[in-house]
Amino acid sequence: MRLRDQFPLLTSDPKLHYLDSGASSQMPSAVIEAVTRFETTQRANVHRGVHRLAEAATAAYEGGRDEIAQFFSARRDEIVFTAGTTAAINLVAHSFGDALAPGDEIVVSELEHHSNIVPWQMLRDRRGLVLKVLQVTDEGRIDLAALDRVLTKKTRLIALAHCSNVTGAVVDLARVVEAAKSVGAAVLVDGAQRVPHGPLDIPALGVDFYAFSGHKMYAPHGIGVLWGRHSRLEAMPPFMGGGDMIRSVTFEKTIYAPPPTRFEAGTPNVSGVIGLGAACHWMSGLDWTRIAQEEMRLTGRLLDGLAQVPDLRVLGPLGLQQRIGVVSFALGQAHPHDIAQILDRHGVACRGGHHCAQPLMERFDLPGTTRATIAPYSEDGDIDALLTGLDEARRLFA
Amino acid sequence: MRLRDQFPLLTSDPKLHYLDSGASSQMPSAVIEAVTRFETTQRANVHRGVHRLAEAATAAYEGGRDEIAQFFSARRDEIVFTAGTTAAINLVAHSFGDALAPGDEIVVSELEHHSNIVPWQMLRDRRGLVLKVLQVTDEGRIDLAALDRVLTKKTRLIALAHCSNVTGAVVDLARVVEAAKSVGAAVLVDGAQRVPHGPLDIPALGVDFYAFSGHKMYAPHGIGVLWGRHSRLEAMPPFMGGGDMIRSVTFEKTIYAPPPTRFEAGTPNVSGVIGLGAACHWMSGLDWTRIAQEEMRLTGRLLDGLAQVPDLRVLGPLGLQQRIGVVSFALGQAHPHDIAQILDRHGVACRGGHHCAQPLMERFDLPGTTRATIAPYSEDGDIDALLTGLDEARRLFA
Amino acid sequence: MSDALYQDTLLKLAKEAPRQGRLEPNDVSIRLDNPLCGDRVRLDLRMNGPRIAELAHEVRGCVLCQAAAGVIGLHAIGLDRAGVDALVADVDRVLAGQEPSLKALQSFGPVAGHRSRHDCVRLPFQALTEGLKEK
Amino acid sequence: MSDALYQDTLLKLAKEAPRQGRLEPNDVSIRLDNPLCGDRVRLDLRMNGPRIAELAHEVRGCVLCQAAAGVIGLHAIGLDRAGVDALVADVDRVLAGQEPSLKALQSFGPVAGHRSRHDCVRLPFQALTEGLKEK
Ligand SMILES: Cc1ncc(COP(=O)(O)O)c(C=O)c1O
Ligand SMILES: Cc1ncc(COP(=O)(O)O)c(C=O)c1O
Repeated sequence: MRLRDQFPLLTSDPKLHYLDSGASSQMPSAVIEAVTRFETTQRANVHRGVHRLAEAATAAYEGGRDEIAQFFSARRDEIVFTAGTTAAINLVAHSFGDALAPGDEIVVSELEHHSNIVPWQMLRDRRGLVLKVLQVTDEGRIDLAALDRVLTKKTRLIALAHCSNVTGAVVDLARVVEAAKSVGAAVLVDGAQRVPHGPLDIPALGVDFYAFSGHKMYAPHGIGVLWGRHSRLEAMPPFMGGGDMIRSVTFEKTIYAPPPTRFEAGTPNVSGVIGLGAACHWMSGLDWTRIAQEEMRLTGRLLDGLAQVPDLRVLGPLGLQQRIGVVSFALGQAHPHDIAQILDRHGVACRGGHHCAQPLMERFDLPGTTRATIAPYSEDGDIDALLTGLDEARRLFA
Repeated sequence: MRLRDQFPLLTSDPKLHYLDSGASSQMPSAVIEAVTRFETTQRANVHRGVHRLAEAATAAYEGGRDEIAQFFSARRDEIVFTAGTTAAINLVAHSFGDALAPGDEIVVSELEHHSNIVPWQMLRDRRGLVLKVLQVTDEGRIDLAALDRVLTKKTRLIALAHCSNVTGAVVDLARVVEAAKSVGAAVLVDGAQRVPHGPLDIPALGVDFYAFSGHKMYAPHGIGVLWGRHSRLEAMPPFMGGGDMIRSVTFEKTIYAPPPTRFEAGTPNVSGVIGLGAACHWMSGLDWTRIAQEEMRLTGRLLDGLAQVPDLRVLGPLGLQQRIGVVSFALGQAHPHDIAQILDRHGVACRGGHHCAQPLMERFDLPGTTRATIAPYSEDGDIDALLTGLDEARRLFA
Repeated sequence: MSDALYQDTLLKLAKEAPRQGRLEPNDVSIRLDNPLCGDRVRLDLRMNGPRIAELAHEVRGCVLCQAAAGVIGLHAIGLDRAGVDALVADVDRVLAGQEPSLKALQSFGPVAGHRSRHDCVRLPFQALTEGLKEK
Repeated sequence: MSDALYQDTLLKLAKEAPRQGRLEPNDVSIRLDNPLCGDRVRLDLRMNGPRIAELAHEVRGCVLCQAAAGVIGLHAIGLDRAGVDALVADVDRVLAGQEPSLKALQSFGPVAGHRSRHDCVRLPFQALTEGLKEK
């Protein structure tokens, strides 16, 4: 069976070539059904309730946490639910960041998504910190050779994307962790683009924080995870205040609950967690060795095809080593919006623009790129349609 | 047709008496279908995309914002999406609160939900503010007579629940707004318990901020709204940083977008907004004059029934004026958990506990209460089952 | 299963729980809250070396919590840390739906099926564990 | 409808947009970004009292944005604030799927069906409005 057949949106539109999974992935029926099942048979608020529905909702919700923890080889009390990657990084910027002292340093890279830049800028301005930037090589990778120069005794945190959402480059985390250790800095990884591409042992990475979103890994929008090493989380004050995150409240003093509850103020996104749990469950039933091979084969086919297009420049590694199937390119002076619009005529859904990575666009002196993302449900026909569409775009604009 | 028939969970279990809508309401099929339709025919990330799916998703998402704005008679750029009431209040505590000066005063009440207490405590501790507390009358209402005494020239914000989630009392907002105006303070209203009970002209209330959650008003979990008067929102810096909330990003300087976008960092909860829009659309098709009458009739039936139970004490107004159908009670020394458990045997879903209102529990010297909430789908049989269940509970525990 | 939750033996254990009240003077006094429901346990211990010599408990909680305190009132005197750990393991066993070794715990069997109530039962035992740690 | 988007007249208007470049000296110089896509417009104005005497535009954006700047290059000279408002209203009209009064705007008709592209067309006109306000 084609994997594609498990995705109602894709099967209902056989002519659609969805290459925009880097923005949001499609959702398999297993996940859609888990969410609908909750709303139609278990819906209630979680925790605190003793009636049958509240018990069922709580079991489904905490079962979701278990699925997610297991999928990432993590402890369940290291899984903090947030509204997404952005909210997860902001949580760290407050709960970890507000304890930093003026002059302390945070290191990011030039290829980060705005979500992994703006929270640190805001923290810098709040706390008088220094924000240092690792540059990007011509190949579209973070220049780790500069780590030695950039890190100092004052470095408190290194915050990097596991995989670039523009160039597809995968960073060498082992090297980052080693360098961080040498100066006693913590490491936060923005895993938004990594998690859709298969299981991962997060604790084994040696990092301190790992953030990702459900909507890019076959789950609903509005749910994300901050994984945090338990010793880190335990030492951090809460970010938001409200119900569920407390032990006791009086007007004089409020005692906070232990992690992860401490960081989960308010009624959680119950259906979102159940959906993300179902997505992890669905993913763990797939053959990722085969899928990874297939994703790389298709990425190769795409890169080969693009190499044939005159006046086309790929932003990112041209080889298949240490990359995912996120492929960005510029076509002459043609604007990515116009390219994406022409591709749409061919049923090809690509993203055109700055991909929330304006500093990287500045680095390459481009207004934006057109981006295609290879997902487990991608097929040869998707690549071919893209290349055909590009041909027309080139004739119109280049 | 019974309204109940529109709720798949309720129709699939005719013996269920769901009186826990104050925690989370049930969801009509119109909303479930809107969410499923999105996931199966329109799913994509919103904004920034020009392909057909991205256009459809953006139209559905922004159409949701329109529905919500219209339902609450608000401007669409005054609707800020958050993860829920708790997140909305925390947003104000940061974006509005962090501009306050040491010694400035914030006024809350003794009956507030922890969500409307803890963020202000955290702000107090961050900024050196003073947190003042309006007491609660024996009837379970905020004692507005004390406003004159409590407000000073230094009062910057009054933050109160529109309707108590424990006593069901509705606060006189006109009086609060008038008092606030006299000292130049802003007013934030926690509307979580008000919004499920019918349409509301929020701007006409004269308040500055109004917060609520989708999951209590027939919509998904994980989505909420902060309504903010535009002039207020415009003057506030962002809360979280990330994608979508910016105009441009460089490492030196980031320029923020205008409201509401400024406060909506990251990929939004697209299906949540679409669900909440569908819930507003569904609500606006109902006859709320009739429903309000029916809710009050059932509340009266419940209060009358409870008055017959020996050793039972209702926490909240005994009349039907200025109250919603949220009814809390204590039964002798019986613990609310045990009562809720017995009620569950009768198919009655009630909440037992402190309802995230520990200060109010202290005020009434109770560990918790048992709470029943009347919703548009409530019926006589639900009340009768509750009273029958209480009879058994009394025999067992009282 | 629900109907079995409030068996007479359990109700009786809750109501007539031995050693209710406060113990003065004491070597350890510990208060524990369940943040989700507001249940509260106060446990006073008088020690004889590593062992519990006397105790008293005050529970503001449900019947399950009271009955659990009752088990402690009946069986915790004379226990040291290892003994308390064994008792807690027995509680875990009954909440997992297995047969406990302590007879007094048998009436908690039906709670196994009600996960939201497990913490009600656990709270007094958690207080006991923490109390012995504090000493 | 999609196929009509890039009509020859529009492509030509974009490519041969009159008054590309910078204008020095100028009375007003304004830069506007579209935060969602990174499009950028620079508009230089030289004024004659309340009216635009000369202008130049620099666009880093898509064909629609370039063509919109072309319309400004063709038709904005001599306009005062009221004239610019009327031009913007005409743009609103064509994006709402109605017939514009200005012939040069006709080729934007098919954009009406592509809401994500409306801002591409609007950006240069927004710069024009802001420019006249700044003066
Ligand atoms: C009065 C009141 N305020 C605030 C909240 C918090 O809402 P949420 O948990 O959806 O953030 C609730 C419900 O839990 C409530 O009843
Ligand atoms: C690398 C990367 N980081 C962060 C984000 C932000 O994720 P979200 O918008 O789900 O918060 C994205 C996607 O938009 C991304 O690709």
